[in-house]
Amino acid sequence: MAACGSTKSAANDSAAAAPATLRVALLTPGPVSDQGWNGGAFAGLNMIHDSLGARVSHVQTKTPAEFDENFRLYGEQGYTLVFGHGFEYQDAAERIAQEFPRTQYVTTSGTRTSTNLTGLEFAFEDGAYLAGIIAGAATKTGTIGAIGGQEIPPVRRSFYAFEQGARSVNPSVKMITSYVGNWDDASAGKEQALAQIARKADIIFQNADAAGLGIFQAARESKGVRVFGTNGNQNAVAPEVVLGSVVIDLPRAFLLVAREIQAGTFKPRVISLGTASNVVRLELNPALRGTIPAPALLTVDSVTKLFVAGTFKAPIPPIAAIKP
Amino acid sequence: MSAPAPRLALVGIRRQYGPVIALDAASLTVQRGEVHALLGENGAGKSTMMKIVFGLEQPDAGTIHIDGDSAHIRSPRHAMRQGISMVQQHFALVDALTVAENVALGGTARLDLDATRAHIRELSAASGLPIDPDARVRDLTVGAQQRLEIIKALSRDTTILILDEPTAVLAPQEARELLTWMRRFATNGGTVILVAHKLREVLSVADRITVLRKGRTVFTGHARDTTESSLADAMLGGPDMSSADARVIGATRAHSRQAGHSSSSAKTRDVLVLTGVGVDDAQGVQRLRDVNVTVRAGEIVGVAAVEGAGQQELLRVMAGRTTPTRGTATLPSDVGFAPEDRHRDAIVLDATITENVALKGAGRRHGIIPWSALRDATRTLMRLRDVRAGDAQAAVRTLSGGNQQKLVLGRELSGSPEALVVESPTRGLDIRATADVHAALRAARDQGTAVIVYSSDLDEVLALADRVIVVAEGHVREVAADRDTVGRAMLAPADR
Amino acid sequence: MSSPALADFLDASVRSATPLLLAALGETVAERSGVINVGIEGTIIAGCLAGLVAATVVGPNAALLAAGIAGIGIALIFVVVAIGLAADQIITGTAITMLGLGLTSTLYRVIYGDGGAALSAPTLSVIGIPLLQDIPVVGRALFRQPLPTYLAELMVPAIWYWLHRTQSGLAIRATGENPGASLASGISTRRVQTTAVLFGGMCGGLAGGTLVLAQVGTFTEGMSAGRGFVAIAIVALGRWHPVGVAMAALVFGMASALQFLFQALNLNLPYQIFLALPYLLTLLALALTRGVYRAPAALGARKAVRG
Amino acid sequence: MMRIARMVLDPLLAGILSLLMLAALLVVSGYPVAESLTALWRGAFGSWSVIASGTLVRATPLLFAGLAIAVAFRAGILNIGAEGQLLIGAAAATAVAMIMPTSLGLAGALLVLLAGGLAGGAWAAVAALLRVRFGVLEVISTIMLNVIALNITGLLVRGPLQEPTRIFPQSALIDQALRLPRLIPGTRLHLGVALAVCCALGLAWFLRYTAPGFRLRMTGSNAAAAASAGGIDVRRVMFSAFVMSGALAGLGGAVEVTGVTYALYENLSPGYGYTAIAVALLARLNPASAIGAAVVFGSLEAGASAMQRDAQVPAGLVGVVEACVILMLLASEWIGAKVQGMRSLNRGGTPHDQVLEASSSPA
Repeated sequence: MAACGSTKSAANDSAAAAPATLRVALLTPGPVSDQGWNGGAFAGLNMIHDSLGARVSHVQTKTPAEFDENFRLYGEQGYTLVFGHGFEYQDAAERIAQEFPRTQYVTTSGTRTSTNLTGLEFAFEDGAYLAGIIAGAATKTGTIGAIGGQEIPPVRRSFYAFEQGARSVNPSVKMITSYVGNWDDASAGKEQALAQIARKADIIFQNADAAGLGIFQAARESKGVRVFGTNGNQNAVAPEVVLGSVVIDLPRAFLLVAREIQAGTFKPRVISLGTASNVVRLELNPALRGTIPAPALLTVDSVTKLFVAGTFKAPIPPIAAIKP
Repeated sequence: MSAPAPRLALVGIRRQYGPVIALDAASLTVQRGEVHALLGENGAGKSTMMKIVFGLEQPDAGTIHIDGDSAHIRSPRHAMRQGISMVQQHFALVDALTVAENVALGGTARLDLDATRAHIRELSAASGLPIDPDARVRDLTVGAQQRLEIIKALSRDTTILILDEPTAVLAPQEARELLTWMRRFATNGGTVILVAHKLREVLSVADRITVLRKGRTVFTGHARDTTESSLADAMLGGPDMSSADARVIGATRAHSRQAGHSSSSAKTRDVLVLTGVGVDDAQGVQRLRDVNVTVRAGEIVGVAAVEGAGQQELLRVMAGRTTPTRGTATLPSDVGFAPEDRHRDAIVLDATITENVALKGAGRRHGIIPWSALRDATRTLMRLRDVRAGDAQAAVRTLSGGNQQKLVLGRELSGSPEALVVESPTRGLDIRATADVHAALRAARDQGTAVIVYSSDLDEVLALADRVIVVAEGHVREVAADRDTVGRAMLAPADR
Repeated sequence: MSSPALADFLDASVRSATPLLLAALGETVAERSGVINVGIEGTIIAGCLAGLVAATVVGPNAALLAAGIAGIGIALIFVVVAIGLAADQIITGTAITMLGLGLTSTLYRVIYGDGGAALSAPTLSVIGIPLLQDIPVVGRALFRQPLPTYLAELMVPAIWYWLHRTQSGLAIRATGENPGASLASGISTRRVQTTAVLFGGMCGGLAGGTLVLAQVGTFTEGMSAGRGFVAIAIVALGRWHPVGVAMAALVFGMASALQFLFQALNLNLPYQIFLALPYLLTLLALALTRGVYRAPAALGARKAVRG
Repeated sequence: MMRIARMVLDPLLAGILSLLMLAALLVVSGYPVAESLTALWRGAFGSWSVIASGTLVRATPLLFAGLAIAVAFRAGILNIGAEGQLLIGAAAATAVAMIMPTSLGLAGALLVLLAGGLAGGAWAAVAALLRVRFGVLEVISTIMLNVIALNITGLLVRGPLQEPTRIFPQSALIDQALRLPRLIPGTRLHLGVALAVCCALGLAWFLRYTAPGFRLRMTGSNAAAAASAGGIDVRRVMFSAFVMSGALAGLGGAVEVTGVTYALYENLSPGYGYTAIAVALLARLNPASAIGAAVVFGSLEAGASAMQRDAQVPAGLVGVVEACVILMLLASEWIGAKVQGMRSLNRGGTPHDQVLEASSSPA
């Protein structure tokens, strides 16, 4: 399946839209060593390199002023595909895409599109909803927690879905939500978790990137507390406490886009990837699977089927429905 | 002096700063149990030599012997270990710490403040230098600070004590006490090296005297064999000394009153009038009480006071730099002011001469500064006041102390102000510069300016003043311009 | 607030305060010697990484030591430039912060690859002091903590004693007030300031080590998260006195804990207010206690007399 | 002569030392040296496009903040709060832009900039007041005000200034009419760059030739003498200089949002206010030279991005490079001073006195 990509001699007859060598760039808002959001994207970039023989480049941006600059320079250098990894890249991508029509700009968590701008949306809330079902069933205290890095839309959506999932099986469940204030301060992440645990939360859903490591640590040090990982498969980070991870298979998603581009079949649009495409999934930790009530596992299976069939969507917070 | 090796001997000392030779084959021999005075003009190398003895500087060539043994003094700490201490003109005290902590500072033993306190009381009693071990240094008077410096030195078993111009900041009474103490210290086997300017004082206390000129030792001898004029000859290099200089050196004789009388009789307009003036400091303490003073055009009023008596406040009120808390001060619109601490209060060392001249009135200036005109004016001023420097654009830092002071006076006198307030005008200046400054002040007086002069050197006040007022404990009164009367008045508040 | 909740709150306050206190005590000593090191952020993050690397090799206790040594290493660069070359302390400190953050993130990736270290570091266990830890409300906060907390608590009287009752402490205070006078009193001001800054660096390193070894069990890029700047505020709020600094660190720790608690109580107050509050408090305290406190007179002096 | 030579030689020395340091670091961490350094150069000066869109745009906020630092330091104020003043300026500019009628055109844009400057000045006035009224050291107060400003920005982009969908932690985009026009179409070079240069030259002229500028310099060089000999109200001068410094930083923030990002973001500044300290230092607090210094650091930032893009050198190393440049700059300043110290004695005056003074005056 990957064989076709490995040959660089992509001297395919297809039109000018498919250049000789695929050049792919990635902008991340944080360090790629976070084992989460940024790390996943970087893995995706590397997979594009390995599978498609693309020339790749990555840059970590600190400030919005750098968004424009890097989008522009990649455009000038004739890159085929540029990923801006996060909703915050949308404004800049929209501006710069107009100036470099030969480059395809993709923003993850983005919702806007044009002739060369693509939004890559993840139905992360599907996975969060499934995790919620398990949390609602498995909580012994009736209180669950969610901890985010900063209060940004994808995080808020995932928390909302997690809560709704828990409610669907346990209507009386109570949820506590906290934000660390940044994505790096693992110590503060741990304290947020401990504060929630003191308020009886026994299952915590974390979406705080690197700071989330502190949340795992808090669970390891507290009796009977379980955690959900996010973005990447974090089950191995703390196998004794992580019930499962809501995975966005970023490598898979990135590769999907890159393949289409290489094949010349790509059409800019808003790409929504979720359970159906197996990009978003709940990966349970086999070691702790036995601790999850069996009915919850059955429910997860059946809801997953509904997601795949497209007959059900995880709820998202009402506020996000207001579009500009 | 053949039998014992000298306590301290410097032989063939050379110290060069870049191309400038500060000391050139200079020597100094100090015996145990003597007060040895070190004299010389500004820049003669006295300070450099003392810094070498105290380990603050290293000689480029030459040897130092202590008790006949060759010594290499690497640092102040090392010097102290050899029994050498130095009391510098700018006290090396930490004013946020207590007396006891200052004494303990730099010690090697375990810190035991109780023992230090006891030791201070002991030393204080033995030396007759009273001090409170628990007082904070910032609350001490200048005299007490100096006593502390000496106690500090004594606490380190100092046997060679270097005193750099120790009486400059003291009241006559305090100065006398210090000289007496010095004598006793030497009699008990200690050694004092006294760096000084006042020849009379030197002659009254020193056993032997060494004179430096241009980095060389030009004279060493017993005090009893010398006179003020022979010392002055040695310092200045002999007969090229002008009569004006000589007059200044023998300060008591240099009154030059005739000019003052003639002008004060001619012009009697009141220029500066203080009525019922009082000044409180930030803590609400009354520094000046009910001061009534009138200064007329064309006279020099001398101000005499011991440190901290309120003269600083008085001078600043007269100069229009401080607004009185009570009473009224009627001042002319333009009062020149040459404060004592030039580097702090009068000039900006890193700015050019032109900029320093432009500083006068900078607070009221508007719009664009006419630099080229100011540059020309500055050149004129430099010529007129004999300010020697490379150019009007040279940084003031590159000027000698005397030229800096001439520049300050020149600037303050530019535009012929009706009044000029001057504080310790010649502190730190050599004889030539002192004479120039005195001449400038007299010339200003003769042109009708009301001049107010304060100096910590009472002789200087008496030499310049047409009238003398004394500040004591915030009270101000006029007294006869006579050394004894003034000296007495400085120590006693007005007995109205 | 119920007493278990209060106990939790105090416990969280002390935990949050520990790295802050360690860093601030070190900075106190440095500032008392007249040196303001705004680069402690760099020493903290260096301590974090060194703690992680060492923990997997020599265990958490020895790793704490390694963290302190790493802090000294970073502080040494500050010493060479700001004291040795008499460069501006603020600028040097700014560069040290950049250096520490950049160097650790680079080295982290060189050592652990793009995947990172996960939660691989063994952590310091909590040590309970028998009986005392059972005191209601405050027992756990004060007497059931990991080693660094006790270390920080013991440092408070130790540093007080050092500064006020020993010869070298006197030299530090005198140098911070008047380096010229100290020099003339036979003190090597360079040596005094070097010692003070290196001690400060060690404390910063220990603070970083605490974050990794007593709290998180791993390293994340930029995990010091501005604690170095908090420490500078704490020193000012604590008026350059170890006991005051301890109180001030607790105030900052409480502000953090309050923020954690309020979020956990689902009170929808913006957390930014809590993050900014202690700083506002410090500014107010500094403004209102004018004259009561004083910074070391020669703090940050660029061209102090050297010897 | 010597002074001018040093202004060129010091940075050159620093540059060479830092490059060597960087090369060593690259070798140690296993990155290709030649490729990385080539990328650094190309990213900064490789083409007109990177100069205009990268280096100069990066240099602009650094220049504004650098001028802010320079003017404060010249007045003897250690304002290290440019970071916070810049953020507050950006926030205020954004707020005004949201309510400004777009029909005003360029005048409206200028009013937006004015708002940024005023707000930055007002933020600095807090520290100035604390210093002049309450004697709080500005080094400490400005560090705290920076943190407070950052949190205020965080609050604003989630509260009153949040974009209309109330989803993203950022403001709405500033209307096209209020944005700073581009100087060269097709590049990011905007009017703010020219404005920054004008500010630098204007400030240099102000300090050199005007009465208030002279008062500011004299106050900074010797406040006691300025007060006593010049009759200058030094508190007022310091207060004004502090506010002016804040206004320049605030203007920088306003230019950044109206010229580059077009919206307020929490992480608008990656530490411009701190890097600006190095800019001011490199320029020896001289506003005109700050233009060059800002370009140096702007090129470094732009070049560092290119090192990431083209040689895959991680972002962390970029911080190390900047730190090295600053440290080497300090070191070369010292070396330069040593060399000059030997030479200056050759010139007029009585250097002897000078040496004695230098060694006897405390602090």
